[in-house]
Amino acid sequence: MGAVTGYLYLSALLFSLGVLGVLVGRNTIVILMCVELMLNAVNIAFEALSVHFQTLDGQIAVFFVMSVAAAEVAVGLAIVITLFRNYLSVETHDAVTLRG
Amino acid sequence: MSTIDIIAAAPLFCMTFGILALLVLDLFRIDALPFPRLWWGVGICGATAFLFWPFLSMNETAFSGMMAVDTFTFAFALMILGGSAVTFMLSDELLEGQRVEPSADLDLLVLFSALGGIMMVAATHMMLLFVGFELLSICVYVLTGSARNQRASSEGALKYFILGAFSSAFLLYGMALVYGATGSMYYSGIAAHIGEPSMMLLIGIGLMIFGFGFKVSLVPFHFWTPDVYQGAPTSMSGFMAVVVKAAAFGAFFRLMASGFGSVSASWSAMVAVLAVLSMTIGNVIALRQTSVKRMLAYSSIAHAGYAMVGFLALGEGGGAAVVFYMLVYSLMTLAAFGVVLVVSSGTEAQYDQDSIESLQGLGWTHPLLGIAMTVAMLSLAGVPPLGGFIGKFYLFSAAVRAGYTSIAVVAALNSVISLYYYLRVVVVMYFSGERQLSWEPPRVLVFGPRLALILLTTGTLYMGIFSSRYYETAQIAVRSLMQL
Amino acid sequence: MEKTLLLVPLFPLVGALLTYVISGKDERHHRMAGWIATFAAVGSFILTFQLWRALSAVEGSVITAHAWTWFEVLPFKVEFAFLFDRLAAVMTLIITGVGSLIHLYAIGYMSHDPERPRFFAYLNLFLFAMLLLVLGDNLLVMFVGWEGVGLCSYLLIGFWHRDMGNAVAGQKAFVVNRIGDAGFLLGMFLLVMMTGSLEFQQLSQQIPYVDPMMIELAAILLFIGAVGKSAQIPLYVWLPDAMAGPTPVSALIHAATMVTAGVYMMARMQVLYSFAPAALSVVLIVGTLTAFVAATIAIVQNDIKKVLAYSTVSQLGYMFMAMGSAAFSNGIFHVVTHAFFKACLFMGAGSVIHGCHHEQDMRKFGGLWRKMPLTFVTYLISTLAIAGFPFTSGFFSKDAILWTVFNVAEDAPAMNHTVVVFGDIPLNLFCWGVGVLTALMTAFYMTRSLMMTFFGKYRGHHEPHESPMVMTIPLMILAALAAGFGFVYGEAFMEYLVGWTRIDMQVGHHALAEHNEVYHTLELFSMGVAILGIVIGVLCYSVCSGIPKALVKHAKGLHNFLVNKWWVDEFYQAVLIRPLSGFSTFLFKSIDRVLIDGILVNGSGMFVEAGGDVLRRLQSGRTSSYAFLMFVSLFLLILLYLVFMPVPI
Amino acid sequence: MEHLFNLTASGDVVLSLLVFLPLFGAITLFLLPEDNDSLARSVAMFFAGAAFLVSLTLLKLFEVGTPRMQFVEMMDWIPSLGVKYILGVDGLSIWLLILTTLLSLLVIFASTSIAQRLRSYLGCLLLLETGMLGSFVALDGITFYMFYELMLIPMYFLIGVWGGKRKIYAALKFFIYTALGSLLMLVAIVYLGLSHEQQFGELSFYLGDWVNLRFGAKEELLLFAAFALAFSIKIPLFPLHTWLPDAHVEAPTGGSVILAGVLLKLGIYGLIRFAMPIFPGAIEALAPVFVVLGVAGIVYGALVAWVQTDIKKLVAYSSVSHLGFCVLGLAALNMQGMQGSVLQMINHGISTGALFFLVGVLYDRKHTRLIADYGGLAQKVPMFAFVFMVFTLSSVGLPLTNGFVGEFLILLGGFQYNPVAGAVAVTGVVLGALYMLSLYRRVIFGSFNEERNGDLTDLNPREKLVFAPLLVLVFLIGVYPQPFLNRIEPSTRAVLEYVNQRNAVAPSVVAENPALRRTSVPQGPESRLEVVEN
Repeated sequence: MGAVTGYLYLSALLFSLGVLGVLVGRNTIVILMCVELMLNAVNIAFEALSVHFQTLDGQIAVFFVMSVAAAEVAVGLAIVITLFRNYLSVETHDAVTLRG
Repeated sequence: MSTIDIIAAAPLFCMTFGILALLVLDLFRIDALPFPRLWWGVGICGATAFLFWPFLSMNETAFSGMMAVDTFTFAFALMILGGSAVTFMLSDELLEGQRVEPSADLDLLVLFSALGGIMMVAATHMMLLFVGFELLSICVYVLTGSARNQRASSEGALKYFILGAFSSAFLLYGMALVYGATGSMYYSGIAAHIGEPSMMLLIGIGLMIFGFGFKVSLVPFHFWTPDVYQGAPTSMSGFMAVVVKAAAFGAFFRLMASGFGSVSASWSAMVAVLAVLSMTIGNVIALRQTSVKRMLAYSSIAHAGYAMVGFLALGEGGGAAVVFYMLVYSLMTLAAFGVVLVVSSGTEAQYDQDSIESLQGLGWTHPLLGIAMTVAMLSLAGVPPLGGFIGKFYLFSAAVRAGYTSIAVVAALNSVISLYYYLRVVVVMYFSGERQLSWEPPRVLVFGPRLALILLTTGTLYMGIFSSRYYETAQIAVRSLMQL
Repeated sequence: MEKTLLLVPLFPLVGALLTYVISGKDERHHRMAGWIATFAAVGSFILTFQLWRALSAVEGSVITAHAWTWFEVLPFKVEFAFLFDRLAAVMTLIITGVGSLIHLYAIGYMSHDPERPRFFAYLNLFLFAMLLLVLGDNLLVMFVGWEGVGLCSYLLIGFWHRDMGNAVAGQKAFVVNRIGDAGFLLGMFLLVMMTGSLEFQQLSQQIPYVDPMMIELAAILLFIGAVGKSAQIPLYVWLPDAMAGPTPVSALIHAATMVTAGVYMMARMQVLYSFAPAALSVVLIVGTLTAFVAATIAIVQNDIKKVLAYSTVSQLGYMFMAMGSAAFSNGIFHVVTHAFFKACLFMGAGSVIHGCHHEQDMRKFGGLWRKMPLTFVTYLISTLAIAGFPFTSGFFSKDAILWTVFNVAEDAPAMNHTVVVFGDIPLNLFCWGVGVLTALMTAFYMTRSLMMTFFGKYRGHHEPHESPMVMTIPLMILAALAAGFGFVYGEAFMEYLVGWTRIDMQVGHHALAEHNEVYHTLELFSMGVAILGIVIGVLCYSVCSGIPKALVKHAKGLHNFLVNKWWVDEFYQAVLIRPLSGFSTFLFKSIDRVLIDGILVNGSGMFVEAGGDVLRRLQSGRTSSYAFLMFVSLFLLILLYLVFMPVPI
Repeated sequence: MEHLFNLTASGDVVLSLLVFLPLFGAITLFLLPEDNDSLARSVAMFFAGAAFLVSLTLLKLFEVGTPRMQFVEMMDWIPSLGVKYILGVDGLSIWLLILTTLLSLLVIFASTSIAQRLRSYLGCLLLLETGMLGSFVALDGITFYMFYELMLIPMYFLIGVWGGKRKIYAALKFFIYTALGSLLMLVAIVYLGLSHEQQFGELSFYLGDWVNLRFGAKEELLLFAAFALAFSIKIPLFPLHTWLPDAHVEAPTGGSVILAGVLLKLGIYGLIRFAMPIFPGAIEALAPVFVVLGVAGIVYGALVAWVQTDIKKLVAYSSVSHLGFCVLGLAALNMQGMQGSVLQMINHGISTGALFFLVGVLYDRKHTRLIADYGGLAQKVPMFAFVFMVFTLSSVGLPLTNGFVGEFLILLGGFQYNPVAGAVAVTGVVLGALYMLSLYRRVIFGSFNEERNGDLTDLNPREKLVFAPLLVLVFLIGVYPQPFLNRIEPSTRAVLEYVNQRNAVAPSVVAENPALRRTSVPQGPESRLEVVEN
């Protein structure tokens, strides 16, 4: 595989960092950013693989991912706002009325 | 654009234009129009479904192999559209009771997510799958939070959103790994290049299973389900439990069967574990619930587990069983959510007034609601001669044929556990006498919910007795899938 | 003749139905009930008489009638068929004859009872069942009658059901009988298994070829049935309690007919028993013990009916002694004579009770011979008969039994190997000795009852009166038979029966021919015993009335022991009923409710629910913990999967 | 046996008519106005009566002396899975059909005591009737299962809606207990269908095809266990009986009558119809277990019944004892036992059904079922006492009542199978007398409490009409059971001979060499009798 392996490891590292951020983060905004990090880590993998396979699929995928990520963030922020209106907080630990 | 592309595009365009038309009409205050706005949604679903009809007897791909035009797509598209239409009917005049401001936005979101679902199901390319997946998900996040001033609704939306984004990132990473292992994003390409399964491929498959497992709420990826179902407005919970799940199952099955079918030996053990965990844990926790919606959420987890049994027997039996099971599951689950919706809305009640006690005496005060709920509960429990039983029968057959008799036994034992909480609903409705409620459910049902409940209930019964034709269609659908 | 035979049991059945239908009607109809029932009984008697004539006309003939095939599960088949031979003829004549008299008597006895149609219906139903029992062509039809008489006995004992005590007594009778019936059933099963049939004809042909051990077992099992029905040790406890029923019932069922069914059954199955020497020894021992034990209890009873009841048990013991000695015809002879004198005694007692306004305690009687002369005379005659006073019928039958017991070892060599030896005394001699002792006691306690009832001063409160003619006429007829039957017909009767029996060991007669002298000595001896008993009785309860009192005083323990009937009821209560009831409660409360239902059924439900409660904890509501759990699960799943399914990287 | 199941459709639809008449009745009732009780009852009576007449016609047309299925109907139902709609009736089921239609009719006729929601009550009964009738005539595994489970729902409602104080507990327990068994049976049914595909290349759930299946020993035992568990719970076989007392006590009179009269029979029926011919090896291997449990049930049920204080509970436990007899007869695997077992099912339906009716009569008037609350009733209600006596005796198994013949044959069969088992079972006869008579005594005899029960009234004409046919049957079967046995016999004989024939040849050998199957000689416990007789 050669050169591509390094990029894949980088992608895996970034992805893991993103996961870690989601797992430890309390602030929804931070979590959102970590999710973005995860998506972008995947983008690196797509890029690298696309180059490796000499096909365009990976490149195109990145565009889709980026646009989807943007939509996701937009909706996510809206949801955070409604949460804030109801709970006066953006910490996930405060919204725990539904459980059991 | 070839003919096939036109056929494939027609329903999607129909839907998109319908949505756009609705958007435009909303600007001109369509409340003044002769039909209630919700019926427009039903109309769009109907028209789209009509345009899907050619798919029934076709088995091809459109858009350079990115989208399947086959019976499988047809079957799931119809389920999705039907589910959406019923969601519209059930919401008729009942939205306000759920503290949702009726607006065209909601209808649009429902239709968009249906569109996303259809794309997922039809996709034979991972990127199309991803786009459909996200279209569906993002719309549903919003729908969950549509009761904006309700804490539960926004909390549910938040949980769903965070966990959903988290899991779809895994799905995406899985796609990347699969792409890396096979060099293709087409299902057919993946199947062609899969060869000996490598570590990369397997991890990729595992991550994709995680992504889909989240969407269809398999244990241990189910944690969002009860909270979100309970938090969302009831009509949206029903929509999620049925349309989202059906779409996810359809896409999941297509991917596993036509993409990873040839290495099924390497992932079936994982699926078996998930199936057993889902049904057992779903049922066991459902036993202790007092909120009907939450109970139905756990029950939907358990049913996802049952349906997963079909994945173990990928051949005709299993696939057809999954398709058929999703069909009856949709019917009975929508009926159950429909009754809860009618009972808990249209009143000055609390937002989440859906404790089991709220159904007390319902069978006698509202016979239609009582019968609909009873049929739904018994069918969910798998009691003949209702659809749920036949669905389980097909699933068990598939499992036994594939040599998973022990899993069929586990499923049977789980059905016994599930009987307890399903029957408890019947107990409350019929056996506990009538109680003077602090609030009155609507005396006269409006047309939409009434029609929906009647359709769903007769459908459940009908599927129990005359299932054969539908099962055969499902068989054809799956056969086409395997040849792809 | 076949149709006549079918009609014999039909008469009382129709009578029963008719009288039962009447029971709902008014008083005028009620009066008819007794007569209808009596008519049915008499009609049956007349038909039987005709049949008997026809039977006697041809030597060695039998009359059979086939009603219908009851049920068949091939190759096993049961016919509802009747058989009328000499043995059946004797029994049927007794049943319908004595039965008719008792019916007649009951018209008077029950004249004040508002529910008498029901009474007569039961009484007729009893006749029907009893006739089925003796006329049945196979063991199963016999069993129908066997259970049927049990039912009627139950119904009649509890006839005055307002008093729970009576109902309890009826139930006790039924249940105890059922214990015997269970043995009877098992005996039948064994026979079916061995021979494939229950028909008497078939059985007698097959039995010689069957494994002797099985024969012994079947014989014992059937005997258990007889023990229940004929109130032998250890199942005799129901009979004394059965005296709770109206007195005609005691006379008909618990003296003359039903209780002798066991004896009849053994006579009917004599082929079986003649191949079962060990079983016969058991019968002999049981009969002897019963005769003795019951007699000891009878001595201290004060209730006139209880005295008679224990005396019945004791006399039944004699019959079984005969059966145990394989002297089947002797046993039947005693059945017949016993039917006469015991029915007469019971009805006499009933007459006294009736005359004294339902008082039964002999201590409240006395001097009644003046007030009730007819009753007195008949009672006296019957007492003499049962005591074995020379030349009364009881003397002949009892003497014949004792003689056969005395001779059994010699006359039935087949039985030698089973004869148990007590020290140096062979079993049969021991039994004979006990039998003689019992005869002495019998004479004594019967005289005691006679003396306490009819002599001395009247100790009651009500003014006694003689009973009406419907009651005294049967008494007189029976008394006459009790007195004269043995002397007039004894020889002829025995020959008649012996002619019937094919494998009868003919013990008595065989011995009679060879040991004439011994026989006469023994005859004299038993005469002496009887007279001795009577004399002691007379003395104790007239001149030397201090003796019984002194005895009671000095042997208080023994007296208590006897008054309480050897503590047998209490023994059963403590050893059987109470533990069983405790065990049942234990089964219900501990096994059923707690173990099966509580722990296994509801417990597993609770286990699942507890599991639900535990798993719910995972659903904490915290988004980050959800994400964490999902991730860890995914990690674990993939890890497990890679460990268990190693793939090339 | 195989040839018995080579069915051809008779062209009659009489069985379908019989099965679905009550269902039409239920639907018609549903369309009626809710509060018109007398109309509802007339409609229900009409449909139940029509079903009864159809069943009588069936009996009249029924050909005696052949073990073949009659009035066969055959249709594809789910062709893709080989599920067919096959109905047929033979000697095993014909009397059970009559019993079902008769008891249903009587229960509906006696429904006057139902104060609330009569229409729904009658609807449930009719639905239940369809389920029961369907179960007795279905010959396809899935069809059978459908009807078998269909019975649960209306029964669940009967107990839950019109039941007593602990009705919810009892209803849930009834449903879940029985469903536990039947769901496992469903897996076994599916397994059988697929085994047929494996062995013969075609999916089939038809019983007649299933008898051709051959399994390994362990496989057969497991499959049999699934069937046996379902049916044993239904019977109910000790120690799986604890749902029964609760269900009986809480159910309304009609529910109890149907439950005891018909539903429990399905356990025994299922064992004979399905388990025996499909798993002859397993049933023979496990017969000792069934004998032991049957005998244990006889004694246990009787002892526990004896210490009950509630009349209904007592009768319920007596059912455990009586059904123990049926199991014993069946497991004895000889003709006497089998015949007795099938006859005893009918007998138990009549006598126990009637006993529950009688308890209902008391309960309607005094609203208590405690024995201690009664006593001395003979003085006040003589007709009731008489009827009670007859059915008590029938339950006790007195000769010339229906109870005797069945019990005798069963005990005879059991004794032949194993004398010790027979001997222990015979104690049931004694204990039966003990508990039934002590019940009768405590309720009917003794002193009458005028203050408490002074307002009791004797049977009214409607109740007399209910008891009349049952009384007639008690004596008819008791005195002349031959017409009943005649019709049952060919079928039981065919099953038994088939089982013996299959067991005479080792199963594995049979699977390899089908020709061997025909040459085997029937041999079994019942041939012992013939040998002795000759």
